[in-house]
Amino acid sequence: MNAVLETKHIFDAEQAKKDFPIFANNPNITFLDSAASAQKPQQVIDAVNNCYSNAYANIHRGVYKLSQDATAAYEGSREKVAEFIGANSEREIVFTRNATESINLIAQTWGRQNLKAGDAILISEMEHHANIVPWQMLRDELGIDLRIIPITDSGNIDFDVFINLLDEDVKLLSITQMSNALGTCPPVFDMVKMAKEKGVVTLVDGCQAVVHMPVNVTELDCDFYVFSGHKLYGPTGIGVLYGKLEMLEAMPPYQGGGDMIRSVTFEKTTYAPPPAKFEAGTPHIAGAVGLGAAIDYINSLGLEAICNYEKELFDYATKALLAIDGITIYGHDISRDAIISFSVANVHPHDIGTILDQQGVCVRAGHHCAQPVMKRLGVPATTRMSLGLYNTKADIDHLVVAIRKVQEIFG
Amino acid sequence: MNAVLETKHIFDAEQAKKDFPIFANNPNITFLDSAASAQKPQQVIDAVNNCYSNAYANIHRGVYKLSQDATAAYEGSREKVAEFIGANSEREIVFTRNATESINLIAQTWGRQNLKAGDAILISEMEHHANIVPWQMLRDELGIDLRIIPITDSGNIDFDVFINLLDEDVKLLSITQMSNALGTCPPVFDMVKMAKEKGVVTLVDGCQAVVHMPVNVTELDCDFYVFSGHKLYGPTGIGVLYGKLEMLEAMPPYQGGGDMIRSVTFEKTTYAPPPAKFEAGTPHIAGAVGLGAAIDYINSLGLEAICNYEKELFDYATKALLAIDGITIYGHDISRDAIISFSVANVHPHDIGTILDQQGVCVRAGHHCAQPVMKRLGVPATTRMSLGLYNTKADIDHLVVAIRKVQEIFG
Amino acid sequence: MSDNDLRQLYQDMILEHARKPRNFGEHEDANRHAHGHNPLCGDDITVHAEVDDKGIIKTVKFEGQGCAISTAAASIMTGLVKGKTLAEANELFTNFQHAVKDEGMEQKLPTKLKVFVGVKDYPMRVKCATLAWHTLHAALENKQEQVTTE
Amino acid sequence: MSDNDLRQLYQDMILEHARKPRNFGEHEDANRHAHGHNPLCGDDITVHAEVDDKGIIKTVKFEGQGCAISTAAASIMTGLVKGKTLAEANELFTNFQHAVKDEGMEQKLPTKLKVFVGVKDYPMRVKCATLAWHTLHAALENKQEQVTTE
Ligand SMILES: Cc1ncc(COP(=O)(O)O)c(C=O)c1O
Ligand SMILES: Cc1ncc(COP(=O)(O)O)c(C=O)c1O
Repeated sequence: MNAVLETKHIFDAEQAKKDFPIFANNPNITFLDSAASAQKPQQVIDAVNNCYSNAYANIHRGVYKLSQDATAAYEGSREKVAEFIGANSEREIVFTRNATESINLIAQTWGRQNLKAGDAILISEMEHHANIVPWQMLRDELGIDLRIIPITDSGNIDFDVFINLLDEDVKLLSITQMSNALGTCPPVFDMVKMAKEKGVVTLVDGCQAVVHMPVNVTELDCDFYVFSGHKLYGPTGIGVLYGKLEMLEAMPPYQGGGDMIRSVTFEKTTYAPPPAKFEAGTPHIAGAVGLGAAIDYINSLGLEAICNYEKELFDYATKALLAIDGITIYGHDISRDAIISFSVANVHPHDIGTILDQQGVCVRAGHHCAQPVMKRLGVPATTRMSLGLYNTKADIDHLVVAIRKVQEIFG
Repeated sequence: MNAVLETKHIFDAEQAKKDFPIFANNPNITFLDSAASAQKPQQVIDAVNNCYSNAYANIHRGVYKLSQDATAAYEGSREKVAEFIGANSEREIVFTRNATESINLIAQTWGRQNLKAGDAILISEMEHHANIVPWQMLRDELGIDLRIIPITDSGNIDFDVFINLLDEDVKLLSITQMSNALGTCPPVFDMVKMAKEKGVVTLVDGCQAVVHMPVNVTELDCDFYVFSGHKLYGPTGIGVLYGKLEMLEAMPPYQGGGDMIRSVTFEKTTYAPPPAKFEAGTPHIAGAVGLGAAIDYINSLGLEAICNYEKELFDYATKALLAIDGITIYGHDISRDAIISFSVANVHPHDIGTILDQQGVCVRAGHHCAQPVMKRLGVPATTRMSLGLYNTKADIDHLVVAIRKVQEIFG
Repeated sequence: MSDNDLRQLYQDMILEHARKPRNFGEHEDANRHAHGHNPLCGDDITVHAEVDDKGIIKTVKFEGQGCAISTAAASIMTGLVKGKTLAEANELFTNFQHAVKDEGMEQKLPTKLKVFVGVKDYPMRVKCATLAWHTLHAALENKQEQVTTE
Repeated sequence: MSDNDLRQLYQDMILEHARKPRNFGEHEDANRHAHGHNPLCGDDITVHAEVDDKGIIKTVKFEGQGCAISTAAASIMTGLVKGKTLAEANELFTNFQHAVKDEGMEQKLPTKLKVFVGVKDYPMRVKCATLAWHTLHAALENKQEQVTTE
């Protein structure tokens, strides 16, 4: 996935940064927390704004033009998402609140329908809580087994153990494409391939990956793929669940209500086909429209160009941080990208976070919703910097200066 | 609830209408479909915009200032919602996607925890699909009974039958405070009171009511209250579940993931207290902030003043429609407000909807996600006009002229 | 908005067929049947067709309730497909579907179907115009499942 | 940002106590214990107190790991509450809580606690400054449940 790609666009981060009003409004801020949530370009903000100001109405059920225009905008975004991740059809795209909901939806529909006591689900030690807790809840309900692929010292999954764990009891492999805590990227292509050979259903958590590499779910051939709009420069409250059409068709509905039904009587209710079956109630219309605008924005800059640029910046940041005495970077697997988790000797990550903030540098300090990774590293928390397309070398330089100040204070 | 209230503000709809950019951008449109979703004032659009442009970051877990400001805005909205509906504490307010999700959440957490085969849930014949389908799904899973309070010819619930149905098997009463299909308002105060005397848990669907009357959940004394932000002039993708604190505390979590946990290991996960327990993953930050702005906006105009104005306009509309030959209004219970469902002799509602749209009048034609009400009325669909605070007598006059044109065409 | 624009969709022929639908009712000799439903507006239609052993459509009748567009579409359809082969009927259906969705596709249509091209501007109403045709298609293919136009 | 501002929160006294916490370790004579946890940053603390039968706090010690703010707060706390009655300790806690949350409430505080009022600007860090105090409070009340600062 990270092979050098032919760059059609020249990407200019300084220029792109001007599209993000947050930086004009906070000129002294260096934002290095995009893995938690990305900032929004004016194009996305305008799309949301236009949705409410020009052609807003509830969708799907209105015969009048405002409603039909809003419906077209909402469904148009579904097509954009499908194209962006290489789905075969927009009917394979379900809009959710966020990746967390996408995973819960799969657990509660596909999971409860297909799993029984004795079956196993395989996840890794580097999953985000969103890809742990839903399966624990299902485990406790159904009496299934939750198996954990351990991570190596270099911060990627232990492939040999993975192969051993992938036996006939395993019914689902649910794995992240990029660790949000370490930035390492498990070999999902190979893992999905091996799982499918054994008839195992596969779910890929693309929250981080979809932002930093071209994704094609059809080539990847996973059954499910999930991500959140807010990390892809889109609005909050909108997430994506991709599912192969035959999977979505066979699944029972998730939430019940308006829009997901074909007909309702008190005796019997029949459900609409996917994706409507999984989108009960009035959806986040403006959120979907904004996500479509975010994808348009990325396409206009060229995803490959962005990725190449980010990779270069990532290497620059790695070198710059390693040049500071007393800094430890967690995970050194070559697959790493966009995210660096580190510690500064004798300073707690929370103190680092605060002192960096005082200097205008926004990083995350904590467990990054991946407590098992922290446990594996033997630390209560780490400091994490993560890149967005608007970051520049100046931001990294600022981070370095700010870290030196931390060391000076704690001297 | 509809008693004449002392009006502190003089409400000027013409003036208020100017706050809604959709009308400036579509000057020829008469929007009479607010029951499906309301238009948004500039104040709400600006709040969403500001959230993204000035102080955006993921919330709760960030130590840096941008994140803390975003957190404060998000949690501040929770306080505004709590105050708006008279909750005792903002901890009783859970943010969801919409009312549909709020009801599903209750069904899947409280419902699955507390109901068993033989128990009964009591709903009415005038419920929105959102308050039918989740209970049917639960019925089919648990083998419980779903009892229906019939509606009378005048379009309100049959109170005598309600009393009969409320026996010791009933564990939950889930009832709308205002029918979205007919505009009639069941006597929820009395119903909740009687239910509570029998130890029955109560859920009130306030989707329509919260827009058109002052609501105080503490006085109403229901256990749960739900509504959608988008009908209250707020953004899409944000809904509210109010639950009494002791109810929320006793309930198991809904979705699993980040933010709803206290600590995660693979063996055991402990959950955060409410409301965080029910808000897994990155929430719809801008949506909550926008809903807070919608509430500020309503408060600045004065909810009571708006309600009085709408009541007057509703009476005007009823008279104007009844003056047209061949029009039938469905439901004539005196509790009616804000919504009028009608038919025009010999013209199908869909044809009415289209011809009104051609004249710039937006109304809804269909089953309004209340197919059982349509069945009860013996019609496949109705035409529905519904009021928002920006509507004026001129809108009603426009509707009347447009309906006469329908009759002329179908002559 | 001028009367003219308003009449673009609700042309006299549509209104006339909606008021007095042709070939409406039961059909004793029919050997193909299908049931169609548009859940959004409640349109509900049953199509009965008599097809002889050479594959010629002898007669088509319909029952049910619907809006003016769907009723007129059904009524006009029953007249048009009479005497056609299955292949000819399907071609007509395909051309009609294109014409009510995309710009400039109406040349191939018989005059009687051209009156429906106004629905192009009303995506929700396209379903009304095509419900009878979808249902006829299902009847001719002997499909058992109910047709819906979601 | 000037060094001065930066030093507002991380004053020398805080840094000094964080580096060399006082009263750190086990406590054999303690008769009150509690465990506190801040799940957001992983701060984890156990407080041991020895309270005599007149209700006087003889000694307090603490164990665990945390950031500079929470460690310094625990260290300074153990010194301040020594010899105080339960009521006095609780009053100190209450005053401290107000002072780190609201503007202008620091007058009543002993100098040693005033160094923490800088956390007011960092709501997430208020939890760090008060974790030890919450845990002491629980120990004195003999609460069994683990304290958390969510
Ligand atoms: C009474 C009532 N309940 C529930 C709903 C469902 O609301 P939403 O689609 O926002 O979830 C509606 C909205 O149509 C409604 O009017
Ligand atoms: C790898 C990964 N999975 C899942 C999530 C959960 O995303 P959200 O909070 O948007 O549901 C995140 C975000 O933090 C993530 O990085």
